Amino acid sequence: MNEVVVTLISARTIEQGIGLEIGKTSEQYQNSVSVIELNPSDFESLEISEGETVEVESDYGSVLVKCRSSQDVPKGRAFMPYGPWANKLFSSSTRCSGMPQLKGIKVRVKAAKGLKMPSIVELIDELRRL
Amino acid sequence: MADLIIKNGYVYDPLNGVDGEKYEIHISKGKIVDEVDRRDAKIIDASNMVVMPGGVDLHSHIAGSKINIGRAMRPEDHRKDVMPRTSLTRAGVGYSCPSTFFTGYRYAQMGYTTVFEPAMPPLSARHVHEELNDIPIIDKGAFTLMGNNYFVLKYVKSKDLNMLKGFMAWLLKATRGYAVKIVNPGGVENWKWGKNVGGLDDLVYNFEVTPREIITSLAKVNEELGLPHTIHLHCNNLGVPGNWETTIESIKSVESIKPSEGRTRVVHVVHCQFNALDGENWVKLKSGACKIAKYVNEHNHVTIDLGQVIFTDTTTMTGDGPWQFRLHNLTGNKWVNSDVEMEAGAGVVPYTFRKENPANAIQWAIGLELALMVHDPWKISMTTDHPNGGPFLYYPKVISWLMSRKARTDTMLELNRSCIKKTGLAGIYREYDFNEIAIITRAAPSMLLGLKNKGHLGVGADGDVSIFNVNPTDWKPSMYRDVENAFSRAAFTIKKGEIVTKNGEIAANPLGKTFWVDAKVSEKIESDVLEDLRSEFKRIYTVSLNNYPVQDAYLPLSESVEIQTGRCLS
Amino acid sequence: MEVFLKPKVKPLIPVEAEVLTPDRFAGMKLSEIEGLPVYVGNRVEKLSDYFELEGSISEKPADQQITILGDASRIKYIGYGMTAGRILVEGGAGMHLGSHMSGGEIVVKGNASDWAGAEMSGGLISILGNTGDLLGSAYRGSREGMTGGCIIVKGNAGIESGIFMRRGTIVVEGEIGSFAGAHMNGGAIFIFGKASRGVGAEMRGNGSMIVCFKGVDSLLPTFIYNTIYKPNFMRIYLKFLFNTLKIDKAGEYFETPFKRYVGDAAVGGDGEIFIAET
Amino acid sequence: MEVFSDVVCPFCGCLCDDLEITVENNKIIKTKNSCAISLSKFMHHEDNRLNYPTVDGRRTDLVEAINESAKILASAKRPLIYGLSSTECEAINRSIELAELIGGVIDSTASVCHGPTIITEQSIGLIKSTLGEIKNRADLIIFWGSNPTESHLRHLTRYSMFPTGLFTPEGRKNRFIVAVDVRKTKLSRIVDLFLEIEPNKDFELISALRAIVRGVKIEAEQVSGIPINILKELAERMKKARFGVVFYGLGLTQSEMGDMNVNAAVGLVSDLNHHTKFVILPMRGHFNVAGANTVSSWLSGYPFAIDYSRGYSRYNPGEFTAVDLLERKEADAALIIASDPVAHFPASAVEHLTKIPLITIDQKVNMTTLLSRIVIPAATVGIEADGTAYRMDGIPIRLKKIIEPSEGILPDSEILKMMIDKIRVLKGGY
Repeated sequence: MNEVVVTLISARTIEQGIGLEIGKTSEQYQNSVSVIELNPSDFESLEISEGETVEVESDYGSVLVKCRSSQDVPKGRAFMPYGPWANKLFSSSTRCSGMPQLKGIKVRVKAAKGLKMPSIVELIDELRRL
Repeated sequence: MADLIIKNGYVYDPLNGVDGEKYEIHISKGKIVDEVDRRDAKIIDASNMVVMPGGVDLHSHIAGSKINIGRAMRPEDHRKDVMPRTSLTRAGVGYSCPSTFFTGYRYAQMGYTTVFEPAMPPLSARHVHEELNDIPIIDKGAFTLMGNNYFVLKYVKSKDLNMLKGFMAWLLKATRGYAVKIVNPGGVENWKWGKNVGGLDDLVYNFEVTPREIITSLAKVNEELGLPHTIHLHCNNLGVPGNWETTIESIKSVESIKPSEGRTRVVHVVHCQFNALDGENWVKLKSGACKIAKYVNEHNHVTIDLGQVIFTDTTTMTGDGPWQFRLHNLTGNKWVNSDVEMEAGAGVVPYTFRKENPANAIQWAIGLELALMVHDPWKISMTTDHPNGGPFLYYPKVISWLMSRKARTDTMLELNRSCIKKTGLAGIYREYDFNEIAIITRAAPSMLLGLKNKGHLGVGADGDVSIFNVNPTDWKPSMYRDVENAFSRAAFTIKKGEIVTKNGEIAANPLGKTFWVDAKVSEKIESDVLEDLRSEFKRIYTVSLNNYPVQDAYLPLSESVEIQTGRCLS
Repeated sequence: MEVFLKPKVKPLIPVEAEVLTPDRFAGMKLSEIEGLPVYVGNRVEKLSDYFELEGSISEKPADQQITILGDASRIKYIGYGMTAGRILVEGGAGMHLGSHMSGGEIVVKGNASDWAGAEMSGGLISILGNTGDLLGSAYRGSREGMTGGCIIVKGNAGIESGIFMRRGTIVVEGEIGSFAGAHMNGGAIFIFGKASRGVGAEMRGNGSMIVCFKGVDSLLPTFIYNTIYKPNFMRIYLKFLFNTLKIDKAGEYFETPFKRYVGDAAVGGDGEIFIAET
Repeated sequence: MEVFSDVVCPFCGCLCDDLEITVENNKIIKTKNSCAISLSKFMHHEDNRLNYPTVDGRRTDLVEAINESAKILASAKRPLIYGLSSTECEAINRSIELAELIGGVIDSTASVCHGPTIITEQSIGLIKSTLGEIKNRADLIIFWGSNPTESHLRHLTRYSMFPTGLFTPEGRKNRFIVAVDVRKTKLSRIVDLFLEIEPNKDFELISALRAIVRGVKIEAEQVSGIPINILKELAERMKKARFGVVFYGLGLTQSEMGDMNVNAAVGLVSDLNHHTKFVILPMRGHFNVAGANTVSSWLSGYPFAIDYSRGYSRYNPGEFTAVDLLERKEADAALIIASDPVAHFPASAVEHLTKIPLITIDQKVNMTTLLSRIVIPAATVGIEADGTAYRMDGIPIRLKKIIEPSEGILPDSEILKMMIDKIRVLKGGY
């Protein structure tokens, strides 16, 4: 199966800001943050179409999100808005600073055709089962 | 609250001419009264003790953005002194940048009941007041920074003293400030381009005014307005060897200004030690104290406070941005700079005064020399410019140095002898008595601030009293450690008729009030100023004019001094 | 004389036990030591709630050994501020091991957590396993990190080891995390494993030296290459490590040439980084 | 219908105070001068609200919710209080009093945004100014790892790129603007110089700049993906600026070794003051995250990461920060105020939150409220409650109350006060 290894950056976006002010359980919020953006060349190598689900995996966890291609993202890098989806990929280690590293971690992205992205309610249920 | 009688103590109340007499102090409803009903009164036996009005500190950085930067940037400082919470008191940490509750408790433990924060940037006045509200027990107030304010510079440039007057009145009210503070006039504005001024006649960029013009204009209007305190001046060239000349020149510049009714003074020079340096550079540094003292002795329009140096690790913080940059470069210590748009700046740099550092030793001597060489203690207020010269916790030590030549000598013996020779301290035999201590820590600062009900124990004064466990009749200067101990932990501190500390322990935790000045100007001036503010504010500020003044919510307990100004400028 | 502490439980909330020093124990009765306070969350509990104690107590700290028979990885401040004597931890040790110590010796057979030897001024800490971050460092805000003494780590060390170091010696036989010796202003760090990114960052000088025997992940561009040579003092240092501190690996480098870099130029520093040329 | 002017926006650290909000029948019907996110905040503040307190998912009244919370917090051995940055200062003040009272650990969201900035301020300092100084004077502006076009939407127009000021009469034309980032952004398209650098390589790049500013010759041909000659030009430009500023964001603080990145940036700016005027400002996110650090500093001495377990405050990021406390599974109860750590913490820190009694005070349903044992609804600060907030540059501004909250919904500060009073009773007045 096709897979790319990229450096993931997470950050704020306007859509995420607008969405969270409507509410964390709103469609707008969920849509705004459950996405990964890749450089078109990396995107193409996955052989998927715009908005299709991919599995993103780091050393600390994995998550299913939809995938888009973006000219703004350099090759070998990826972008995700802050939120519960991205946070499944980060380590809680802060190296004695209090701050976990939320930018610049290595992740593997692979196509996950047919798999469904979890909703916020499903993410919560998953946590409840812990 | 029960009435209070303090009996058998030796009372020092210089404003009322009481010098160690044994008589009773009666307090009812928070005020000193002639006599209360003995049957219902709580009686404090102050036998063999000193009774004084509650201490008044007119210059101590206790609240606002600067001290808070100091707190935030110096976690290592707080480890030295901690106060766990009790059922009565909140937790706190010291040392040079103490937390707010800690500040209130420690001042009260030393018998202080009134303290003024001397540098409030108008734009962050709300911050100052929020912190003042979290300083328990003591009464307090804050001085508004004006010496580098855009509107001040503009009106000084246009020589429109009416507008200046209106603006000063407006700004004091908008910030709920108590006095006009000037820090390195012009120099802080120039610092916003990375520069400074070197003397009274340097030009301020873009405004074409000089520090001299700023000082004299503000002083003149200050007196015209009849503000309770004179201008509170941090001179140019602070910390620069040879700066005594600038200091005297600054004081001279306001010599001819007519003081407000009932007083002779028109300027208070703050932490004078830092501005009394003689010599061409740090290596050739010597004391300029005698020159300053000579001038102060010969003139009645100036008062000073000490800015006494303590040998310890402390944190320097001033509104003088360029000086703090200089200090950062001298020491290599960490440096926070914080410029405030249109009006002020600030810098914070940790600093350790060391006995083995020749310059520090000379600075230490200068503070004491000033106090001892100025003949009239009414011209002196005791400060360490907390925390610049050292934390206020060391006031008892300063008292012991002033009261005991032996205390001074014991410290001098630990210093480099050649340094002491660059000062006149070793040749000074004067020793303060309890009355003079009461003057420089209570009566004088309170008088200089125009606080009618503070600093004395006459009928009608606030019921703020401190009682120290030292017997003045058999105390000798050689026993300086006793006096240091006594003033470190007051036997009793009484605030507004309530016992707030007993044997150095906190006994009650009331909230003190905040003083501010409500100076009225004519409606015409007021509306002219407002119109000018409206036309300029949006272009140059990032906060709207309506959101700028401090709202009443920030002064839950306050006392405004209302001033009607009769005199007009011609 | 030796006193043995056998851990009773593995605490969920870390136990702050700065009482675990020969200084505190010396001259006390065993029953008194059992009653010494430890801080667990917001409660004050007794040392005996967490350890079974037996053994003998000396009059002077210098004659006292404290041996913890097991894992103490949730016990903080072991050896805090100690001036003399010896502590042996058979298992791991929690945060702040030997912080502010000025004398004596601590040996940890397992791993030690973060801030081991922080702001220490004297004595010897040997950690046979790995250690966490900020080894021999300054606490946040302080610019006086380690001011004396010696720390030896047989395993790996974490990030910002020796930050704001002023004097003393740190030896790491394994790998070391990024920004080792940042803000260093005196002292020496020997790294026998691979050094990571940022080694010596903002190093000021004052004789400070970092020696990397297995190369550096990426040396900062602000360390300026100077020369390659076999410094005499390095030989003396290595002999000291080999003979006195029993660092066997030091023996492999007696004849090795070193590349010398000076920096950190970003702060106008004249500290030295030596990288073994093997 | 009533129009409120000079309303302060309680969303981001810009704390814009020129909004006009139109209210009719206690409902907001229009906003003026709002950015897109601010608009969303004001117009949707009633969406997805928590309407009543719950205990174990069961609807209850405020008193019971407070009593239950008090029981949990008063008996906890290692309680954690977290959040604070999206409420006003009185509530922050109360939170710290509460932490003191229960001997807990208290931390704000600052630890996961500009904690590294604070750590740097403590190690080498910070050279800052208020935003008006930038508007009035700056002729060189560098955005480093920060992107106001997504996070601080009016920053460019009010404070940095476009406004005219006292000594910047031509606004944008008086300024040279640089952006440094690891990807292209809306900002990167409107600046004069964009440097696209390698992720996690900020420190090296800034160090090189510092060395160049000092006149040291760097041997490398490129650093962090940027050719050395471009760095030389930038260094020259910085030295020659009349008034320069670096605005930096989470691109520095949340990358690998954020504290060292900020350290380098502040060091660079400090050095530049030997040549000209230069300042550096963190782009603080939440509207009162600066307030959380400010209030906490004056009460406890420390800006974040505080432990009151010994009755007085102690400080140690990494030890007393929320993520670390949860990662080490230390906390045995948590009170979350105006924050959503379940959505914003890495997964393994979140895991422990699901295992301990969790109490949340918030306005809206969020991931944390959905997992909390006790949920207490609160009024929206800056809309339904007033109070102080500190702008990203430390300027305190008073937030306005423009409409009444629903009946029975109290501001955070009052809820916290009730909790404190109850816990005092439970502790026998101590």
